Amino acid sequence: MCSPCHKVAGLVLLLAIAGCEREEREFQSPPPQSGDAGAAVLSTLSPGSSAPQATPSPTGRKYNQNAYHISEGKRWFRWFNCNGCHANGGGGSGPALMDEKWIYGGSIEHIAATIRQGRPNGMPSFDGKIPEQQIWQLAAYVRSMSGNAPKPARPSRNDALNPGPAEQQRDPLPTVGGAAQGPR
Amino acid sequence: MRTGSRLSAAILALFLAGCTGLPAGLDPAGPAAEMITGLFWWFTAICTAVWALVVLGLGASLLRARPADDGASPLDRGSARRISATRVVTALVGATALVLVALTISAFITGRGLAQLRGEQVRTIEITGHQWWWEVRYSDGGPAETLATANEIHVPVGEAVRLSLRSNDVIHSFWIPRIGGKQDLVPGQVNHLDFTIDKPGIYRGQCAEFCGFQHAHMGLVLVAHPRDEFERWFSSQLKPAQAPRGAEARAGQQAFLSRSCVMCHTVRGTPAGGKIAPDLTHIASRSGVAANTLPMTRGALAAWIADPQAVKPGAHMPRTELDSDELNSILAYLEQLK
Amino acid sequence: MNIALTAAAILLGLMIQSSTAQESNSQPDAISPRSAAVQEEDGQWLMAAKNYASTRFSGLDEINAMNVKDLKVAYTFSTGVNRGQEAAPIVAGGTMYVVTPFPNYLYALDLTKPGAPPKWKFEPNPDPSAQGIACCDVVNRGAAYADGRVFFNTLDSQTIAVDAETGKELWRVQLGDINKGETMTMAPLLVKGKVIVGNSGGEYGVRGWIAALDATTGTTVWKAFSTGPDAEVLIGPDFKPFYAMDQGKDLGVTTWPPNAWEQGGGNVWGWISYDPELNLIYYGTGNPGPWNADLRPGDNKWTAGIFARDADTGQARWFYQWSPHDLYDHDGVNENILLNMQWDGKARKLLVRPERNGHLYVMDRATGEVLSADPFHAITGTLGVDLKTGRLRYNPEKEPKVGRVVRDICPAAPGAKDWNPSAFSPRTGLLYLPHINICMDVEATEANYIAGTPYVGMEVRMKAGPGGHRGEFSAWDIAARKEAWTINEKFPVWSGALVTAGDVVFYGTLDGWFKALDARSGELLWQFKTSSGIIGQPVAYRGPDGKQYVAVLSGVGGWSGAIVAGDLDPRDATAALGFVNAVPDLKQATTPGGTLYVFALP
Amino acid sequence: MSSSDEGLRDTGLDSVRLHDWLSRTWDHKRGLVGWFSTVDHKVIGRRYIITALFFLALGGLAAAIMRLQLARPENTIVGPDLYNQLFSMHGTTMMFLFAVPVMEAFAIYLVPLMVGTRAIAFPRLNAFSYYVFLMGGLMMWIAFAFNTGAEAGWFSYVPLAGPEFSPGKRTDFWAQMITFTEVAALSVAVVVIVTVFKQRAPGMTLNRIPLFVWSELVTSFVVLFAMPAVMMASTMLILDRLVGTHFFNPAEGGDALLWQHLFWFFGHPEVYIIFLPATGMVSAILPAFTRCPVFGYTAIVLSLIATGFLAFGLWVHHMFVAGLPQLGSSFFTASSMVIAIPSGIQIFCWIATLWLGSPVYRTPLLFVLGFIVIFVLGGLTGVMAAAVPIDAQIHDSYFIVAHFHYVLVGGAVFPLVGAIYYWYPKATGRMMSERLGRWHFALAFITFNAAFFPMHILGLAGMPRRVYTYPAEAGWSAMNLVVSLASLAFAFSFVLLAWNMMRSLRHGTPAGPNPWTAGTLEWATPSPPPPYNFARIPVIDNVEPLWRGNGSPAGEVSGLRVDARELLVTTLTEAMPDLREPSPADSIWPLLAAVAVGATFFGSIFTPWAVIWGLGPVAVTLIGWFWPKGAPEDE
Repeated sequence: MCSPCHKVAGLVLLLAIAGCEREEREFQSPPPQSGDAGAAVLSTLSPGSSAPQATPSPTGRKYNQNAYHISEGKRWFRWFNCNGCHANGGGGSGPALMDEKWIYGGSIEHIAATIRQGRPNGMPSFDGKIPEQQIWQLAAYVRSMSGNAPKPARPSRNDALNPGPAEQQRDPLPTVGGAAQGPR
Repeated sequence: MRTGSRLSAAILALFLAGCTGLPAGLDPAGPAAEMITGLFWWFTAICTAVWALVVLGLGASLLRARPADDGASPLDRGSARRISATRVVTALVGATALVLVALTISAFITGRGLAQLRGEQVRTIEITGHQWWWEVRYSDGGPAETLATANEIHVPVGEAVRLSLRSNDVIHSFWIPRIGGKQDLVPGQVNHLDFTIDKPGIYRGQCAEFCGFQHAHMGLVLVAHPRDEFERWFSSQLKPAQAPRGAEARAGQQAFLSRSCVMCHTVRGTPAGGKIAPDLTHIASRSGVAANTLPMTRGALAAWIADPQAVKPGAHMPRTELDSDELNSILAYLEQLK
Repeated sequence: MNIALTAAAILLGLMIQSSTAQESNSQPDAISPRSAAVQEEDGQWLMAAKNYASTRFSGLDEINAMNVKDLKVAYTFSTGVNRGQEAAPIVAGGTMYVVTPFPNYLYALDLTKPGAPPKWKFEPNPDPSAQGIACCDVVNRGAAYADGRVFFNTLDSQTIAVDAETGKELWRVQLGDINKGETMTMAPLLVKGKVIVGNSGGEYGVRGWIAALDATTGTTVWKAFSTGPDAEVLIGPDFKPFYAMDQGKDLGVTTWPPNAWEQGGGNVWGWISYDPELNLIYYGTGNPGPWNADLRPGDNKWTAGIFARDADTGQARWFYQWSPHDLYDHDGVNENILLNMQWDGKARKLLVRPERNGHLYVMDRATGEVLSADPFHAITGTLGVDLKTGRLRYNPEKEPKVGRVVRDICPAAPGAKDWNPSAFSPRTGLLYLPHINICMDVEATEANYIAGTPYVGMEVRMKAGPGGHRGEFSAWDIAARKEAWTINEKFPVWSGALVTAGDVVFYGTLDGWFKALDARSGELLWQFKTSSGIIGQPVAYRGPDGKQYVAVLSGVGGWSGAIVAGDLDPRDATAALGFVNAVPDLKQATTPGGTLYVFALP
Repeated sequence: MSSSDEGLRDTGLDSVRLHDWLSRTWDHKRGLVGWFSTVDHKVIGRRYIITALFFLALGGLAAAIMRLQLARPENTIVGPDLYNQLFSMHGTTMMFLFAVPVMEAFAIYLVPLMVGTRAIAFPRLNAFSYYVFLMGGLMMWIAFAFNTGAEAGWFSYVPLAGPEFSPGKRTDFWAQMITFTEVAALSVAVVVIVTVFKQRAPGMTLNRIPLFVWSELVTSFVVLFAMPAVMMASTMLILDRLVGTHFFNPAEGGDALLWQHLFWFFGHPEVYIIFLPATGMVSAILPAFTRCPVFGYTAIVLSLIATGFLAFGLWVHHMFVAGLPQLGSSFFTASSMVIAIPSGIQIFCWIATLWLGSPVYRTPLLFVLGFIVIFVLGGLTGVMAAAVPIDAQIHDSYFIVAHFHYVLVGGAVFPLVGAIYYWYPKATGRMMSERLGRWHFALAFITFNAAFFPMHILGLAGMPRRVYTYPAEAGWSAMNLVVSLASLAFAFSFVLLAWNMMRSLRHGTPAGPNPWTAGTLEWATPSPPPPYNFARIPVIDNVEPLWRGNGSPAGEVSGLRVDARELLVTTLTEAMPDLREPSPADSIWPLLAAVAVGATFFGSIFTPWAVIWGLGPVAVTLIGWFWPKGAPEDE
C-alpha cells in the first residue's frame, strides 16, 4: 500500500486506541504499583546544572486520559465537599483550580499527592479517607478543570446550576508552579 | 364480565401456579394492586378470546372446503362471496370497536377507582432515587420525627400511604409488583404513588427504569406491619445509634470514623454524617445490604465491604484498603447497629 | 405621632448640636444611647463597637462637616498581612492595638511618638491549617481592651489575653477544634470581668456557642450552645421569649431532624451588645447548617436569631428568631444598637437591628417584642414580618429547591447588610447603614457532612441587585421609620461605618476609597484612595496630642473581596459561594493589601 | 419539458434494438467509479437491503450475547458496562439500522417497479441517502468495537444519556448516528413520495396503486413528520453534551421529560414506519398465494392512512408512569385503543382474502400466516398496555419486551422474511429453496414463541427490562433459561435464511419473470429486471394488471427517448400521461457529498466548529452534484 495509506491507517489506529483508553470504564483499579506516585517534585530548582526531573507515572497517564475516571472524579469532587472550598474550580476558601497557578504542583501526580498528604495552609489530608483509585480520579478531574485532559475526555456541564463554561469548553492552560509539567 | 374474567383468571392462575406460584404482579397485597389485577384479568380474558377467535377464523378460512379451480381469472375469484364477506368484516370491525370501547371504559373506571383510593389521612413517605439505592424519608410528623433510612420501607397495614418520589440523579422507577403499579422518579419533578397494604408481609421490588450500571441491583423491600409493631419500629429507628459494646466494636467504630466509611455514611449520634450514601444508623435492623443485593448476614456484609466492585461493578462504593482486623471490627460494629 | 417624634428629635438634635454628646445625659426620654452605659467620651476606642450600645458614635467633633475636606494622612502602618482586614483598631491610652487576619499578629503602636512606631508585636502562631476551614477569608474582626489587657481570638479557635503594656501573653485557651471546622473570627466583648467570645463555622456544620471566660484566667465561666437541649443552651426558668414560636421545651432538639442539631450551626461570630441596667447581653446566632433547608425541616432553633442572656450566668432571658428555618444563609449576627427613646409615645428601651434579610427591626430589649420591622432594602425573598406572631413570612416563589435554580432572590446570602456594622448618631437620630445590593440564583443540592469540610448544599450565583449598582450607603431615620438619604456605590459596601459628633460619617469601599459624608445630607465631603479595598471598621480617637484622628484598615478580602484576596477565578460563577460572580471586576479595581491609614486635620 | 423533436424515440424500435439502446442509456459504468456512481434504484435498493440485513445480523449477535448472559442468574459472561452497550446497540441497530432502512430499501427497490417507471425520482438523492446511512451505521459499530458504543439504551433517556451521566463520546456517537440515519430516511421518504405521486404508469389511478406502494407512501409521510422530532431531540442532546446548553437540565429550566416527549413523538410513529410497509408486504403476498385480489382494497388503504395519522397521537403511552396528568393519560389510552381498529380492519380483510381465495402454501404465505398469529397477540398485549392501570404494572418490565417483540418481530420481521422469499426471485432471477424455507418457518415460528411468550410471565413476575443480571432468589431462572435457549434457536433460524439466500444465488432454480403468477407490475419485467426496468412503460386498468386474461398489462406507452434517460410523468390522481422528464445520469457526487456530510457529522461529535468547517466540503460537493452539464437533465 502507498505510504499515505499507511499514515492514514496509523492515524486511525491511534485514534481508535485513544478511543479505547478514553472510554474504558474501569471499576476496580489494579493494586497500586511502585512508581504510581511518580516523582512529584515540588521545585524546579536543584543544586547543580540540571533541574529536578518530574517523571510522569503510567497510572497518572491512564487516569488523565479516561473520560470515566475524570467524570467519577467530578462526582467525588462534589461528594467529598472539595467544591465547598474550591467551588466549581473558581475557588473560595481554597484556591482556584481552573487557572494556571499551582502552589503545590499541577501534574496529576502532584495533585494526587496533595489530596493524599494535605498541604500546610488548609488543604486537609485525605489519606485513608479517600481510597487510592478515587484520589487518582479526583486528581484527573482537577487537572481537567484547567483544560489539561484530552478534550473528548473532559466533562461537560452537570445537571445543576450553571457555574460557567464546562471543563470541556475551557482552553488548556499551561501549568505554572511546582515542578511544572506541560499539558499532556 | 366479572365472572368471565374470574374464570379465565382462575384458569390462567392454575396454569401458572403449576410451576412457581402466581407471579408477583398478579398477587395483590392491597386494594390498588387488586384493582389493577382485576383489570388485568379482564383484559386478558377479552384479549385471549379475541386472539382465539382470530386464529380460529384464520384456520377456518384456510381449511374451508373449496370448489375445484374453475379456471376463471383470479380477478373474478370469489366475487360471489364478496358481499357476504363485506358484511362479516363490517360486523367484525364493529364488534372490535365495541370491545375496545368496553375495554377503554373499564380502564377509565379502574383509573378513577385508583384515584379515589387516595384517602385524606395519608402517611407520606419521601423516596429519593440514587444510583443505585433508595433513600427513604419519613417527615410527616414534627421535624424531630423525621427519619431517614434506606432501601427498606416500613408501613403500617391498612393505612393509606403516599410516596413522594424524586430523583437525585437519573430517572428511576419505583416498582413493587404486589402493591400496584410503578411510578417514575424523574429529576426536577415530584411524582406520587398511593397505596394501601392489607396483609402484613415483606414485599420485594426493584428499580424498573434503566438507570446505569447497577440498574439490576437496585432492590427495594417494603415491610408491612400491624400498626403497633410499626410504631415500635419507628420509634426505635428514631433513636440514635447504639454506642458500641465490646472492644472489637469500639475499635470498629474508630475504624468506621477514620476510614472511607465516614466520607459518605451517617451513623446518627456519631460524627459520621455523610448523606450521599445510605444512613447506617440502624443498618443491622434491615434485611439486606447493597440495596438488597445481598442478605443482611455477616458474610454478605463482609463481602460487600471488602470488595463492593465485585458485588456491584460500577457502584459508587469504593473498595477501601482495610486489613482483616479493621474489617472484622467494622463488621462487629455494624452488626450492633440494630 | 411619628411626625411629632421626628420633630422632637430634630429639635433635640439642634439643641445638642452646640454641645457634645455628654449633655444628652440630662434628657432621659431623648434619643440616647445613655442607658446602655456609654462612658463619657474619653477619646479612646476600647472595643470594636466603641461602646456597649454598639453605636460606633464618637463624641469627638474636631473634624466636622466644614473642615473634613482638609483631612490628611497622619501616618500609615503596614500590617504585613495581605488578607482581608476587617478589624477595628483599638485605642487605649496612648496605644493603638491592631489585630491582623491570620496569622493574627497583634501590634501595639505607640501613639505618643511621631509616626506611631510599633511598641511590640505579638505572634500567636495559630495552626496554619485553620486557613482551610475559614469560609470567607481568614479575617479577624478586632481585639478588645480592658484593665491593661488586650483580648483577641485566633483563627484556630483560641482566645488569648496579652499584657497591653509589654505584649506578653497572659493566658490562652483552646476553645474549638479545627478538625471539626471550628474557627474564631469575632471581636471579644469584655463585660464585668468576663471575655465573651463565640465561634465561627456555620458553613462547616459546626455547632455554635457563646462562652464567657474569666478575664484574668481564661477559665470558662459559662458556655451556651445555640442548638441542642435546653440545659446546653442555658435555657432555664428565667427564659421568657415574647413569641409563642420560641416557647417550649428543648426546642433546640425538637425543631430539628434527629441529631441534625449536632451539626446545626448557629455560630456566634458577630456582635455582642450589653445593657448594664438590665445586665443582659444581646447577640445573634448564625445560620443553621447546612444551607440547604430541605435537610433540616423545622424552625432550627436557636439559629438565625437573637438571644438576651444574663451577663453573669449566661442564662437566656429571651430569644427571637429572625429567620425560622432560614432559607438563605441569613446569619442573625449583625450588630444590635441599644437605644432609649420614645416609641409610640412611650419611653422605651429599644434594640435596633438592621438584619441581613433587609428588615430593620426595632425591638423592646427588655421583653424581645418586635415593635417594627421595616424593609430598608429591596427584598424578594421574604414578604415581611408578621408582628402578631413575630414570624418572618417567606416568599414561596423564592424558596430554594433541590435540583431547581430559583432566580433573583434578594437580598442574597450576604444579606442587605452583613456583619459590617452600622453607626448611630444621637445628634441626627439616623442610623448609617452600609448595604450590599446583590441578588442570587440558587439551587439546593445534596449536602454531605464530613467533619471539617464545608457543609453547605447550595450552588449559588450572585449578581447585582436592582439598579445594577452593588452597594449603597444610607441613613435610616429610626423614629420616622424611613430612609433619610442613600447613595449608590459601584461595589458592595463591606466596611463598617463611623459617625462622629462632628456630624461626619466615615466608611470605605471595596475599591479602596475612604469616604466622609455629611451626616445629615449624605453629601460626599471628602474621599481618599487607599492602597487596597476597605472592609475594616473606621474608628475615631483623640491622640495624646489632643487632636482627633480617624483610623481605618485597608486590605481587601472577606467574603466580598475573596476574589482578590484569594485570587479566585471569575469564570466560575459559584466561586466563593457565588460572591465572585457579583464582583468579577474587582480584580481590576484593587489588589490585596494590609495597611492602617490614620487621618487627621493638618 | 424537453423539446419534443429531439433525440431518438422508442416508437419505431424493435425490441432488440430497444433493449440495446435502453441498456446503453440506463446501465451504469463498469469499474469502481461506476460502481460508486450508480443511481439505479435497484442497485441502491439491493445494497440497502444487504446492509440492513448485515446490521440485523450484528444486532442479533448482540441479542444472543445478552441472552447468554441472562441464561443464568448472577451470570458473569458480560459485565454491566458491556451489557448496557449490547442492549443499547441491539435496540438502536434493530430500529435505526435494520428495521427502518430495510423497509425503505424495499420501497426503493420495488416502488418504481410496481408503479411501472424506469427510475426512482431524484435517484442521486437516493444514492446519497444510502451512503449516509451506511456511514452512520458503520460509524456506530466501529465506535462500539472501540469501546465507544451507545450505553444509554436505544431511547437514550436523559439525564442518563446527558452530559453528567454519560461521560466520554459514547452517547455522542449514538446521537450523531441518529442524524445520519434520519437524513437518509428523510431523503428516501421524499424520493418515494414523488415517485408514487408523479411516476405511476398511465392508468394507475389512486385506487389501482398496489397496496404495498400505498403502505410505503403513507410510511414516507409518517417519516417526514416523525423524524424531525428525533433529529431535533438528538441535536439538542448533542448541544447539551458538547456546547453546554440546558435543554434537558431541569435545574436551569430545562426538562428531562422534554426528551421523552420528543423521542416518543418520533418513537411511536417509528413503530408504524416499520409496521406499515410490513402490512404492505402482506397485502402483496396474499393475493399471489390465494389467487385472489386482496379483499377490501379501499378499507385497507383508508386503514393505512388512518394508522399514519393516529400514529402521532399515541406517544404518551410510553410515558404513563412518568408522572404526567391523569386526564392527558386517559386521552392517550383512548387513542391507543382506537389505533387497534385500522389494524383490525386489515387483519379481517386479509383473513377474508384467505377465505375467498384458495391458499397455496409456499414459504411466503407461511410467514404471512405466522405473522397474523403472532402480530394479533402482540397487538392485543398492546391494547392491554394502553390501559393506564395495567401499564403501570407491566411498563418497563419483560412483559413489554415480549409485547414489542411480538409486534415488531411478528408484525414486521415475519412479513419481511416472507417478502424476501417472495421477491428474491425477482431480484436475483432464482428461486430460494422451498424446503429450507419451510424448515426456516417452522423453526422461526416455534422458537420465536418459545423465546418471547415466557417473557410476558417474567414481566408479571416482576422482572424489569434492561437488567444485566438477576438474583437467583427472584425465581426467574428457569424461565430465563428457556427464553435464552429458544432465542438462540430463533437466531439460528436466521442462519438458515442466510444460507438459503446465499446458496440460491448460485443454485436456485431459474425463476422467470413471474414465478408466482402474481398480478402486480414488477412481475411484468424479466428477473432480475433490466437497468431500465421496463422496455416499454405499461398502461394498466386494474389493481392486479397481470391478471388480465393474457397475463400482460392492458397496453404500452411509446414515444419516450431511448438515447437519454427519460421518464414518463403522470398526473397525481388519474395517472394521465403528463410530461416526459429527464432522469439524472450516474454521478460520483452523491457519494462525495455523503462523505462530506458524514465528515461534518462525525466531526461535530468532537467540536461544534465542525459544522462550520464542514460547510466548505459540503458546498463543493453539492456544487459538483448540481453543476450544469448541458444535458437534458439540467432543465
